[in-house]
Amino acid sequence: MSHLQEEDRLLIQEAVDKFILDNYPFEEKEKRLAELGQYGGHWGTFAELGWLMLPFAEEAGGLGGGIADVQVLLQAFGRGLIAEPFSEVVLQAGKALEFCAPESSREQLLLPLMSGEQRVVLAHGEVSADADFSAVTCIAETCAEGYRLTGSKRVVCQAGSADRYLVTAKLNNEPALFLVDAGSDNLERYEYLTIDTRYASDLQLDGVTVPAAALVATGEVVAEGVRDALLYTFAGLAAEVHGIAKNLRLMTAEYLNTREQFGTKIANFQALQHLLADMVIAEEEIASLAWLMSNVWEMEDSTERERLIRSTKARMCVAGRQLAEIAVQLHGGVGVTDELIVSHYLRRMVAIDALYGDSQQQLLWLAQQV
Amino acid sequence: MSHLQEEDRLLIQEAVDKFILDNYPFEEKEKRLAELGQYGGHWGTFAELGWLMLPFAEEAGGLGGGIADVQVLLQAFGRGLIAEPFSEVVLQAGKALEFCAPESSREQLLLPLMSGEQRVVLAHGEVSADADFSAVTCIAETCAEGYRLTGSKRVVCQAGSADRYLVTAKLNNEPALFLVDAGSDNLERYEYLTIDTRYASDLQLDGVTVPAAALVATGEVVAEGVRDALLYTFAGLAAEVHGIAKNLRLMTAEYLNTREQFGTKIANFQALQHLLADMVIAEEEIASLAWLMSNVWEMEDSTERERLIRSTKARMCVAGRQLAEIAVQLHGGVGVTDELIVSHYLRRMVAIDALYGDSQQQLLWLAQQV
Amino acid sequence: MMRLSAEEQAFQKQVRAFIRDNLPADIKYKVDNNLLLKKDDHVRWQKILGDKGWFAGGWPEQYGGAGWSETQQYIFDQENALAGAPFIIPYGVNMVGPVLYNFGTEEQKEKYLPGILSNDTWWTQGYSEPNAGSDLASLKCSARREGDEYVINGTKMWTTQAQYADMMHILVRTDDGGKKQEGITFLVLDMNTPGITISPIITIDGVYHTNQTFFDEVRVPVANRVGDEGDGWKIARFLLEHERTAIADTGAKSRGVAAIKQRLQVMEQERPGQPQNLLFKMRLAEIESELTAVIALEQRLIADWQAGKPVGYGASALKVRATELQQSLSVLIADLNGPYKAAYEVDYVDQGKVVDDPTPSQLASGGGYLYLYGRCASIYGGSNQVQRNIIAKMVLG
Amino acid sequence: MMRLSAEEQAFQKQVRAFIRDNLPADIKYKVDNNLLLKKDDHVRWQKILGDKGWFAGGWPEQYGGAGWSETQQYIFDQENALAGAPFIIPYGVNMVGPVLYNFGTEEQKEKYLPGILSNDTWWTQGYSEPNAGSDLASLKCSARREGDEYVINGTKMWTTQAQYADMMHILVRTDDGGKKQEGITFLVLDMNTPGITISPIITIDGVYHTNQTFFDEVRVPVANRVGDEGDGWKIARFLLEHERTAIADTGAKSRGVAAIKQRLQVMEQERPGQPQNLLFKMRLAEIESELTAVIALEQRLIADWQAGKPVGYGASALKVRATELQQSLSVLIADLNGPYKAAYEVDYVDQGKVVDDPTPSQLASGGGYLYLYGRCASIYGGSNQVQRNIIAKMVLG
Repeated sequence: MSHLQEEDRLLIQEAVDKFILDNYPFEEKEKRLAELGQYGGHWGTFAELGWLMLPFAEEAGGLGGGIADVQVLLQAFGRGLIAEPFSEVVLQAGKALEFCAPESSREQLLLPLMSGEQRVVLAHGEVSADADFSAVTCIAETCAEGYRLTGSKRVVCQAGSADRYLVTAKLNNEPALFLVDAGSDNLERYEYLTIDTRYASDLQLDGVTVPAAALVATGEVVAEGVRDALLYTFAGLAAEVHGIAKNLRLMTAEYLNTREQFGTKIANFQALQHLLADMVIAEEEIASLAWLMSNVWEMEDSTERERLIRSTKARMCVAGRQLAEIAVQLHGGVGVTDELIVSHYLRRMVAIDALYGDSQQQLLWLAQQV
Repeated sequence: MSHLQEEDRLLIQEAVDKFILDNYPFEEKEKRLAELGQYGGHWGTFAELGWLMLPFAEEAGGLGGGIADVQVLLQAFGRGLIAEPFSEVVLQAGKALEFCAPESSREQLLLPLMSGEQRVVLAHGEVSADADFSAVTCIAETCAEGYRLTGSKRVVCQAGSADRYLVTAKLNNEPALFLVDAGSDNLERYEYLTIDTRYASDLQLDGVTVPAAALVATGEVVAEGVRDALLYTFAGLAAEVHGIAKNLRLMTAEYLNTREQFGTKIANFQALQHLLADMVIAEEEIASLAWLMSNVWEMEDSTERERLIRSTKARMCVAGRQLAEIAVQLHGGVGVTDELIVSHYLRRMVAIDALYGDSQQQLLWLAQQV
Repeated sequence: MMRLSAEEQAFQKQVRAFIRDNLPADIKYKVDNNLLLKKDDHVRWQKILGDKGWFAGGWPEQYGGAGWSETQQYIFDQENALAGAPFIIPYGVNMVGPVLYNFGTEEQKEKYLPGILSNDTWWTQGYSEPNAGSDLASLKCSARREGDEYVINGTKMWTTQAQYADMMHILVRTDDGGKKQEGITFLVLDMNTPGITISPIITIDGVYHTNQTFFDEVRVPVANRVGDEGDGWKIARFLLEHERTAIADTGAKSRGVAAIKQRLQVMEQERPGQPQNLLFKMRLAEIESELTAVIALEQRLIADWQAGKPVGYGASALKVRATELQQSLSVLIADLNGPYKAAYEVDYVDQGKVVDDPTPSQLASGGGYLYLYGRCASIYGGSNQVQRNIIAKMVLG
Repeated sequence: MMRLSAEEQAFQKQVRAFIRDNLPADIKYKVDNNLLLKKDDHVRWQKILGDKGWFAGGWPEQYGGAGWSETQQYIFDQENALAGAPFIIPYGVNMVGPVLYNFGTEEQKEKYLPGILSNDTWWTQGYSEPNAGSDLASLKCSARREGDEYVINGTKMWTTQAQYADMMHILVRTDDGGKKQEGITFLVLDMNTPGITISPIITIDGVYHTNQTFFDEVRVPVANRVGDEGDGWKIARFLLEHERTAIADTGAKSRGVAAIKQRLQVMEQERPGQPQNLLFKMRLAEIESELTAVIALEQRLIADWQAGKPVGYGASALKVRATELQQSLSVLIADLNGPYKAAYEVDYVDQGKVVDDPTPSQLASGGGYLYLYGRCASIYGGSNQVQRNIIAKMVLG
């Protein structure tokens, strides 16, 4: 649901469309990477345009936007394959901070993130990763300086861009959340490429000491807050998947209407028409799921909300991958080249699927509710 | 593998083709049911033609045919939707007798079955049903007259046609096999239609007493023999599925070449051509599985044999059902009528899938071997 | 997600309570057990709704309806299906009714609408023909004008419930020249008119739902023509659009999912930890995630249509996914029966008497019925192949 | 089921033992970890096989082969793949080799066959063009006759390994009139000839396998023509038929299944009873049952072909199912990596150095590579849509 004035939403839409047009032509990917680095380098612009404040409550210094408003950005980010760590910093980490931090410190903690001064990413997943807290084995102990953290955090997307990590751990067997400086002693980071040509890292915390003030919160509120931040992220990502799906369908329809084989436009082959129709059907499903997600946060029943969001994560990734695979197939040889954006959309879909529980894992969660 | 002379196999092929042509035009199904009853009424012919002796060892009075020879019949039975309880009596029960009975009594037990004098069906499945013995809870106890049997046997296909049931039970916690007269006291039979418009029964044995001679065998040989009889049946049924698949594909291709819509033969629509191609691909898989099964019994490694047969049961039913569902879809409205054989082939496929473990259950067995 | 106003939420509660309190138990038994409903079941329930003023809720008030919005109609359909009440038979109330009050003369409205509303007149449809399945416009059944009568000759396929019907609405060919869409006319006719022969069609499920109906010099007054001669195609398109909201029937699917959940809970209690239980739960979860998308699509389309947006290819997408889902749901329901998946007691399905202690084979038979009858879903109402043609044409231009 | 004679069984054992004892560990590491193989890996292995006399086993003995039957070739291919040895690069030994000894002159045989056999000459192919993907016959790359030379102008797509190649076999258009199949000619050419430009194509996996090759007034002696002018289409068809046994590459799939089993056993030991373990085992079981059918189909076709039956639509069916299976296998392998499914260390995949203790992200990267590169499988060699066209045409007449 949008919490903004219609005109403010339109302004965001215009701004993000212009941003992509000006900064993100796909053809200049290599040049952009060379000049601006792997995290896109537009974070300052994101801050200036207010995007980093968008989903936070006005009381916390944010703009008070709803998921529908965030989706305006994410749909465009999907279309443009924007590599800036928006969903990692603003949604995963930012919403986790907002949901977990006590009211007294919330604004103070969010301020550097919203201003663009500091980038924070959520370091929550371990050998297995889910929105819930079940897989967390990272341990926090009290010590003279404050706390000492030990454990591994895996596949922390875009960790290389972060100034601080928002680390989940168990403190006296209770869920706890810490802000840890990226440059801390005894913290090792191993960085690698991800399938969407972005970066993730594995973090090894071998007794990282942090001051007492680094503890954001502790107790059940942390488990719920982190879960909700990730569910919130999934709800937003439905729009990113929609942006990808829509563009793939448009591009594929255009390709069929252009490319000729066997003496005719390949759009004239009914078997290909029906594959295109399958793409359209998947796109309609994804568009509808994004619409469903746009006001899912207003639901009162949090169990039903989680069920809907996890259903959506599962279905949008299955449908989105099928759609992207058909798009590759219908583009034939050029579809499997690095040169065309089509293959990159598919690769991004795989990364979204892998994020905090792929389709099978989401379905397993649903199955275990029966 | 065929164990017969090539000319003998050809004679069987000719005989069964002629039998179906003479006796089983699909259009006369209702009339046939009215005149000959639900079990087809051609058992005498089956006996005369030697079909009931085909798969049994010559030492046991049989013709010594292999699965490849039985498949000649079953392929035709699939095509003709033959309702006579051949696979129930000759394969399930007959092979179980052959595999389980001690050599001394084997021929004597098989003789009335092979001559057509007595029909025996295997009563093995209970609330759940698998080729193995894990689900058997039926109990046999010794008593003055011999043994007393208590338990339920479910979905005993074509039980209504049987003179005797070959009942699996636990005797002193050991697998045991009994021949029980259909008319025994304390034995209740509830008969119902099956999805392939044949019949099955649930048997309730409330202390059925049988003479000591009714015990065919006891011990591990029973568990293995019953399992092997059912695996043997599955291997044979691959040919029935192939007969169905092939006829459905031929009929569907012909229909596409005949039926006109939107001013042209519907065979000209590429989307329908590709669905037909999917049928052909499934048919090729099924034909190959039947070919694989034709000499699977010659394998020495019985674990690998079971793995191949269960893989085949799973795959041929998945592919066969998909093929039959496409055939129905491509026939459109007439495909979903009772009048056309197409819908009956699909219904038979469902019944074959359900027999002693559907695809999911076979795959689960495979999964549990990992 | 569709957001209901306070009034709509109140309406939803009211519908839910009314159905819970008024749905006859024997009818609910049939629906819950996936058995065939007969005319009497439908008429009884539709009359109960009629007495409440909810039978033709979507009709304008001036014709005896309740003037429901599309959202209200959707709420009603959902609650009706979720509660295990019969699907509303559309031939009268949802098809010919709106045709009559939109295109009919005052006389026609006065003559036919009351019988539809009261459920005392039972209707069937006559559109498809043996050689015009998905290609409706090529229909051949002809009506020759003689004075103030049309004389009908030809045949109609899939005249569902014609064996029970008092009236039929029918598309006939009144002109053979020109574009084939242009020579089609819409008539209503009394099923007692001489020259009509009804020939039963037994479907794949072994049950008698539908017919082929033959017309041999059947004389129908010109006064029974709705719209002008040649307006038939226009009216047929109106009908298809009007039927769009009912395409997906997601309420019934949600009921199916809930029933499977209950069943799996029982299975888990009876045989805890069985691996099969997990496999079935996973299949249900997959269906649940697909149903979430189908319901979202349905609600988004209704919101769009209510806002006056045109019916695009969304309706075709919804039809394809909803019928695919119906089919996979029916396969799961059947598979839950284990070896009894093979059982199919067609008499029990057909007669559907309440049985206090049904046998396992009877309990399983509803699954077989759902599976078999469900094969029709991807064929009728424009096959899923035709829907894909429509989508591709719209997208490719 | 294919039944092996005693000799064939002995051969199988011999092949198995030889590969086990002679396959270099660093090459096996790459294959086992689903990493990219480089030219050097292939040449090293192919030379080892060559020294044993098994590199061109299917060639007639008179040309340096071992005169293997189709069954022997099949046994070799299976064992080679099962053992984790590199796939034999076909452009020389399986493609141009048989073309040369079937259609070439004595001079051509003498000149080219030894280099193929010794692996000292590395070949690439030039068939596809930017606007002739599945429609090979519409190729435009032209060869104009000037004296005793052809002058080639145009471009070829998907000239895989052209960057390493010494020679190319190529289809060119020598005649623009008449049926488009009739103006095609088969040439071999030296990649060092002036006028050739190789332009790398990075594929969906981010790796450099293939190229677009441009020809600008490239002069090739007429002596390099194989067959007559216009024989190109006939030779291309021969090539496709000759390649038929390698289509399915089921040995590699069986190796994949075995590797997943091992992995699942480890997972079960590490985290026993996890529901995810059962779900993965079920997906593997499904693939195993599909693979059983694909192998049966493959063996049945080989038996048919060896018995002299014509290549029917079975080869197309095999291609479709084998590539679909390859794709679902790659999805499963990737999914086993859990959150690391997102990891894709392309340098590790590309450089494939033996790492003693690979990181989880490195271990996962092979899965991503299989998945991404596997998307090509349903496109090249006649897309799966083209295969369905072929099947339908044969069946419908």
